[in-house]
Amino acid sequence: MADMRVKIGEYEFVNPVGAASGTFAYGIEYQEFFDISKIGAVFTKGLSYEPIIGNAPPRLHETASGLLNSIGLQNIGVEAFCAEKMPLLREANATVIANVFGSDADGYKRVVDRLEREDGLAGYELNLSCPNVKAGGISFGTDPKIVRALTAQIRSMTKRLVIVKLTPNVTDIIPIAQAAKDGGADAISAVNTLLGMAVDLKKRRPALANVYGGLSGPAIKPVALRVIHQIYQKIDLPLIGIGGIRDAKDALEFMVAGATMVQIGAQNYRDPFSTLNIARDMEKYLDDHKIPSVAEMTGSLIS
Amino acid sequence: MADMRVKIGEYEFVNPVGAASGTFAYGIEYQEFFDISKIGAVFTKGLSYEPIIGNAPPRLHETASGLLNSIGLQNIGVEAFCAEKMPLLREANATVIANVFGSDADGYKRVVDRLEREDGLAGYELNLSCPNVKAGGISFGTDPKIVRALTAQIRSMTKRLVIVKLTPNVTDIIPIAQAAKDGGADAISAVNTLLGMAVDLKKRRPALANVYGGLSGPAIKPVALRVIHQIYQKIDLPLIGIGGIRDAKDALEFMVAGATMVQIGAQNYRDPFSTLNIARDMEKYLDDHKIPSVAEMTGSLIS
Amino acid sequence: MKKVIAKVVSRRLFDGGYLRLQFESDEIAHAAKPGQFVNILTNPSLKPYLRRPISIEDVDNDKKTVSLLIKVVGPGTQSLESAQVGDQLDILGPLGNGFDMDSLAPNTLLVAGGIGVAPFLYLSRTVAGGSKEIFLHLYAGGASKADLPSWDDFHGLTATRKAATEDGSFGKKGLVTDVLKNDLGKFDPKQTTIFCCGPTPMMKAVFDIAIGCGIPCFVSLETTMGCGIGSCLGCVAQIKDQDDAIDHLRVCKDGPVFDASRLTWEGMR
Amino acid sequence: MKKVIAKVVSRRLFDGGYLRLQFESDEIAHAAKPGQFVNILTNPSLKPYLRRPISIEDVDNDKKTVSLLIKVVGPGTQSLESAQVGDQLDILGPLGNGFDMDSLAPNTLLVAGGIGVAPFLYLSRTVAGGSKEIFLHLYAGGASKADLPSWDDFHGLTATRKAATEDGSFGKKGLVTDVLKNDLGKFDPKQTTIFCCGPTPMMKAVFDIAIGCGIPCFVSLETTMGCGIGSCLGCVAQIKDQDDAIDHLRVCKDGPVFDASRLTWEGMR
Ligand SMILES: Cc1cc2nc3c(=O)[nH]c(=O)nc-3n(C[C@H](O)[C@H](O)[C@H](O)COP(=O)(O)OP(=O)(O)OC[C@H]3O[C@@H](n4cnc5c(N)ncnc54)[C@H](O)[C@@H]3O)c2cc1C
Ligand SMILES: Cc1cc2nc3c(=O)[nH]c(=O)nc-3n(C[C@H](O)[C@H](O)[C@H](O)COP(=O)(O)OP(=O)(O)OC[C@H]3O[C@@H](n4cnc5c(N)ncnc54)[C@H](O)[C@@H]3O)c2cc1C
Ligand SMILES: Cc1cc2nc3c(=O)[nH]c(=O)nc-3n(C[C@H](O)[C@H](O)[C@H](O)COP(=O)(O)O)c2cc1C
Ligand SMILES: Cc1cc2nc3c(=O)[nH]c(=O)nc-3n(C[C@H](O)[C@H](O)[C@H](O)COP(=O)(O)O)c2cc1C
Ligand code: FES
Ligand code: FES
Repeated sequence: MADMRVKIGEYEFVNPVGAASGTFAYGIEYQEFFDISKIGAVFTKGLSYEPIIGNAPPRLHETASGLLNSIGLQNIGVEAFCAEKMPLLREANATVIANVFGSDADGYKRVVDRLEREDGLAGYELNLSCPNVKAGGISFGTDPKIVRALTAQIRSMTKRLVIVKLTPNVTDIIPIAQAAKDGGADAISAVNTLLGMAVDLKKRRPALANVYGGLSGPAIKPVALRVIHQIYQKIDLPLIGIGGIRDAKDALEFMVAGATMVQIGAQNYRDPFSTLNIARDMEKYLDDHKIPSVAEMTGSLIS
Repeated sequence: MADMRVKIGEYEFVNPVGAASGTFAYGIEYQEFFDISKIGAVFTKGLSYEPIIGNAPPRLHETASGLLNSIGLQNIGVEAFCAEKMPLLREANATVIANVFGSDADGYKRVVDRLEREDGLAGYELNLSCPNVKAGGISFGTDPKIVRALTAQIRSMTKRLVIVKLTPNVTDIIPIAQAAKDGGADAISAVNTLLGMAVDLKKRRPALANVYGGLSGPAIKPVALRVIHQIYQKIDLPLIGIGGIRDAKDALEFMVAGATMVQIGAQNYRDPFSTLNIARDMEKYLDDHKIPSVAEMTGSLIS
Repeated sequence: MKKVIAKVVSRRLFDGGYLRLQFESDEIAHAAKPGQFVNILTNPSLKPYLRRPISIEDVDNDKKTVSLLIKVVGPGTQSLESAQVGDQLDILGPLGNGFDMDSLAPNTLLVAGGIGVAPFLYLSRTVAGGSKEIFLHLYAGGASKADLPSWDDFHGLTATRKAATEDGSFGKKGLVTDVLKNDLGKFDPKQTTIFCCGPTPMMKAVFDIAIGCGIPCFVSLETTMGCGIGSCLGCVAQIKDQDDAIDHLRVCKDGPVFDASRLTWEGMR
Repeated sequence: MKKVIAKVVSRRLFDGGYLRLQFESDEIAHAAKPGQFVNILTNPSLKPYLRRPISIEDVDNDKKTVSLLIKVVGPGTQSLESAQVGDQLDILGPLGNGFDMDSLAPNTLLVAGGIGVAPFLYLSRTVAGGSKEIFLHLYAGGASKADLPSWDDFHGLTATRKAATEDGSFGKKGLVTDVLKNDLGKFDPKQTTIFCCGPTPMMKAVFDIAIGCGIPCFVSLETTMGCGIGSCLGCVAQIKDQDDAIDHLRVCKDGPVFDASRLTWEGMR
């Protein structure tokens, strides 16, 4: 049976399949479906220092092979997370990476600061797709200088994994990825959602109350694969591929293009077991093809 | 029966439905299916001064609700277009807009220069998604300065319509759209394809010989609608919406979001009659809803 | 809540584009409470992309099968329409809190618009089979007679039943809200509760009538769902607390039934 | 070339995942030439997104119906498999140039790999019914007997017929290219032409054998198609001219049959 373990920095994951932030709640909610310690990692719903109530409804709209959402970062806040979710996550023995964000650099810092006092976290994933209030609402992840400074700041606060999650809504991903590396990130995860919109023709209204939303699902897979491949060609850092992954084949394609791990996003809505099943099916693929270790897949594209 | 005419600058189109560049050959090839003077406009396959043989195959790959292509701008060159296609297009009485590109600013200029000596063209659509060889292959449409200069240059050469076609692969579309306006464009068309990639897992190879390709089709519609809406909010210029339009409903959604016209792209491959049928179905929609003129739909979104 | 692969055991089409599907799942049947729902992967391919939430219409006496009453409106419900007896469906359920049975008053009015009548069948059967002395009064509205496909199934389960159709083809001609308004004088507000399920404008109208009379009103909401299990935060309804602070609660997990007085109705379509 | 909405008039499944569909279209049937193909919108929804090209296998004597022989491999062909008699298919055709009938030599060898045999049936029927004196020799290969579903249909149409299967279940055990190689000595190169249709590696091998003997070789190529009608430039094959300059020709419009000596085979999978 193939060795499914992968490493990022010093951390060893049981397999390369994680659950993407915002698609797996705080992780523990899925324990009633399966043993969540059996997947590579749980990336929690984005955590801010204070609770956030998010955007008004409607927040979801289905598109061709995709899903638009404008949740607006609703979350219970880091304090409630530590009080209500972390004890259960520790008990479940889950590999947990906290997805964190703030409306300014200080916001990120305060969340991580609080989480550093909590046992049982493998690391942090910095969501850089959210609006930087001090920079007029443009997202953090579009400016290399900000990405580097923010990453370095968090890096200096923790020995845990620091993963920088990038937005695909940029002209050139390379300077941003380089900035994450320069700031001391252990890995880059990509992609977050594509900025999109839908119109309700009957009502002549935007389908989402927030007008714009993030596009995820199979529709975006080609864009996500391209981003992973671009970064892999230029930046020497472990990558976590995200975007439209539905099955083991999709996940392996991301690994072939350069990813060390993957995250399953909206597919969790279609099937709450998908992370577990995809890890299992990947192992079967490797066994069928007599590939001894999943780590061999990373960057194995012949071009 | 609803008035289907729309105007861009001084030019009146019979209806707002055009055929997108690269998805309708040079236009005349579709005359055997239907009378091509009955659609709003034919946007020709991208024309360069010299013929181009394009990328090696494979050039196409299907994705979830989308299509990746890497044709590599293969075309017969402006001279052959004038000699072989223009006489037939004139005879067919088609409204023709030549989609033009070059590997540098001079390349664009030479194509337009040649076409200015040709009767029967309504205007030019500048494809700014192609690589700017002098700027290291980054596409023209990512730099506002270049967009403005290039637009102004073409503007100074012609009284015909100058339409600037934008790439969605940018961090912020507004400065680019503003540059097109400042350069004197009559309209902006958006979007061109999203940069994407696919992996053939079995062969461990990129599915396209060129590795990266352009994503089109229903998958990208939410991104395209968002781009049109963003520009419409900020820039006072007629817009032509493109991206994933399959039917009259899709087309009307683009108009509601701010487009004056639309273009049908990959859907032409599924149905060579789609431009004609979509125009007909839009008219029916307007009649059913007692809307006297299609132009009223533009920007009618309630937000 | 479970994920089951359940076999379709019966299928019946009604006029007007309605469909009743019965599937086998003792796990869901045993756990089901009135007002809960299931979330169905209607099509393993991508059209539609998401699961579709459907109320539990009824559970058989042996608690082996669950039935659903479905109005065919789009790709998801069309996929369900094409399901045949013997086919397997991928179903999550039972989901949500359902109706709060502690809120049942001696007079409980069930006000339904169109397909909104679905969950009231199991509710009525449960109450009818229960020990508390509760009089149920069904008010069911629809555009036409065909929009009341389950009318006959309520026979014997409610104390009274009234129907209203917009075209007058069945029951009173007009809106069910008008019938309700006319009747409300008969009920002592202190002994009465309204449970309502239907289109948003109708539920709002019922709520307005209810507060006018000081009658508690619970509504079962319908929003677009991502996961159906409380994870995505996509399905929220906006509520306000006592001091008018706004929050967003998940229709799938915290609902689908809400005390209507808590709702702002913002974005409910 | 026409776009037609054509009715399926017969449907037959074969072992090994093959399917023959016959549809009614006198327009396509009248215009069809051997080696041409049709492009079918297999599914009006988006799975798959594009049409699927399928060779014209045969045209009936009255030129009213066209038959297709299909190997079910993915979503498009699966959709075709589920088409029933009476269903309507959206079809573009006939497309492409087909086989150049002027290249038929007194001995014309038809070398087929797997489903590549499909277009040779109509070619054989046309030649058999024609006036020129031409001897056809069919060499058909497949993994197993089931991969030669149309073998019997060639009865009486060709001068000779030889089969090869990899598992030896029918004809010679081994590759059809080996059978061909053994036979080539019998034919005068000046009086011989090869038409070949099958997987790329097999067509390359046949071409190598053919140039070895100085026999002209025409191959029918298979590439992913966007439009099927010459518009998208997505389906190209790379060719070189006399002075080795490279160009890209459309398989759908300029092909699908090419003189194999013009090809670079670049990117043919
Ligand atoms: C908790 C809950 C319980 C539900 N219970 C039931 C039930 O028991 N039976 C049932 O039939 N439905 C029920 N629904 C509604 C059902 O989920 C939707 O009708 C279904 O998701 C539509 O999916 P679709 O793909 O067929 O159509 P979509 O493509 O999603 O919708 C097609 C079109 O129909 C419109 N539409 C959507 N829903 C309705 C509707 N209810 N009536 C009229 N038009 C509509 C949409 O706006 C759209 O234009 C319930 C919904 C929720 C949230
Ligand atoms: C000019 C032309 C004529 C053709 N004529 C015929 C014909 O007469 N009959 C016929 O059955 N097919 C024919 N084909 C091939 C046919 O078009 C493809 O098999 C079809 O497009 C596959 O579509 P799909 O959606 O079913 O599978 P896809 O999803 O497109 O492919 C499914 C999987 O099968 C593989 N695959 C694709 N094609 C083949 C193949 N031919 N054999 C084995 N594996 C394959 C793919 O790589 C992929 O992994 C022809 C193709 C061309 C270009
Ligand atoms: C409803 C929803 C909520 C999300 N919330 C977050 C979030 O809080 N933080 C974050 O970094 N990404 C969030 N994402 C993005 C996903 O983690 C993922 O990057 C994206 O959905 C693309 O993957 P997919 O196509 O597999 O869904 C969210 C996505 C969805 C659909
Ligand atoms: C095969 C193909 C070739 C294209 N060639 C060109 C081109 O030459 N010039 C251009 O400006 N756009 C070209 N496009 C982009 C389309 O005009 C259009 O902007 C894009 O496909 C999005 O629209 P759609 O989703 O409706 O296809 C091409 C698209 C495809 C699919
Ligand atoms: S549908 Fe996902 S939280 Fe309710
Ligand atoms: S398939 Fe479009 S040109 Fe051949």
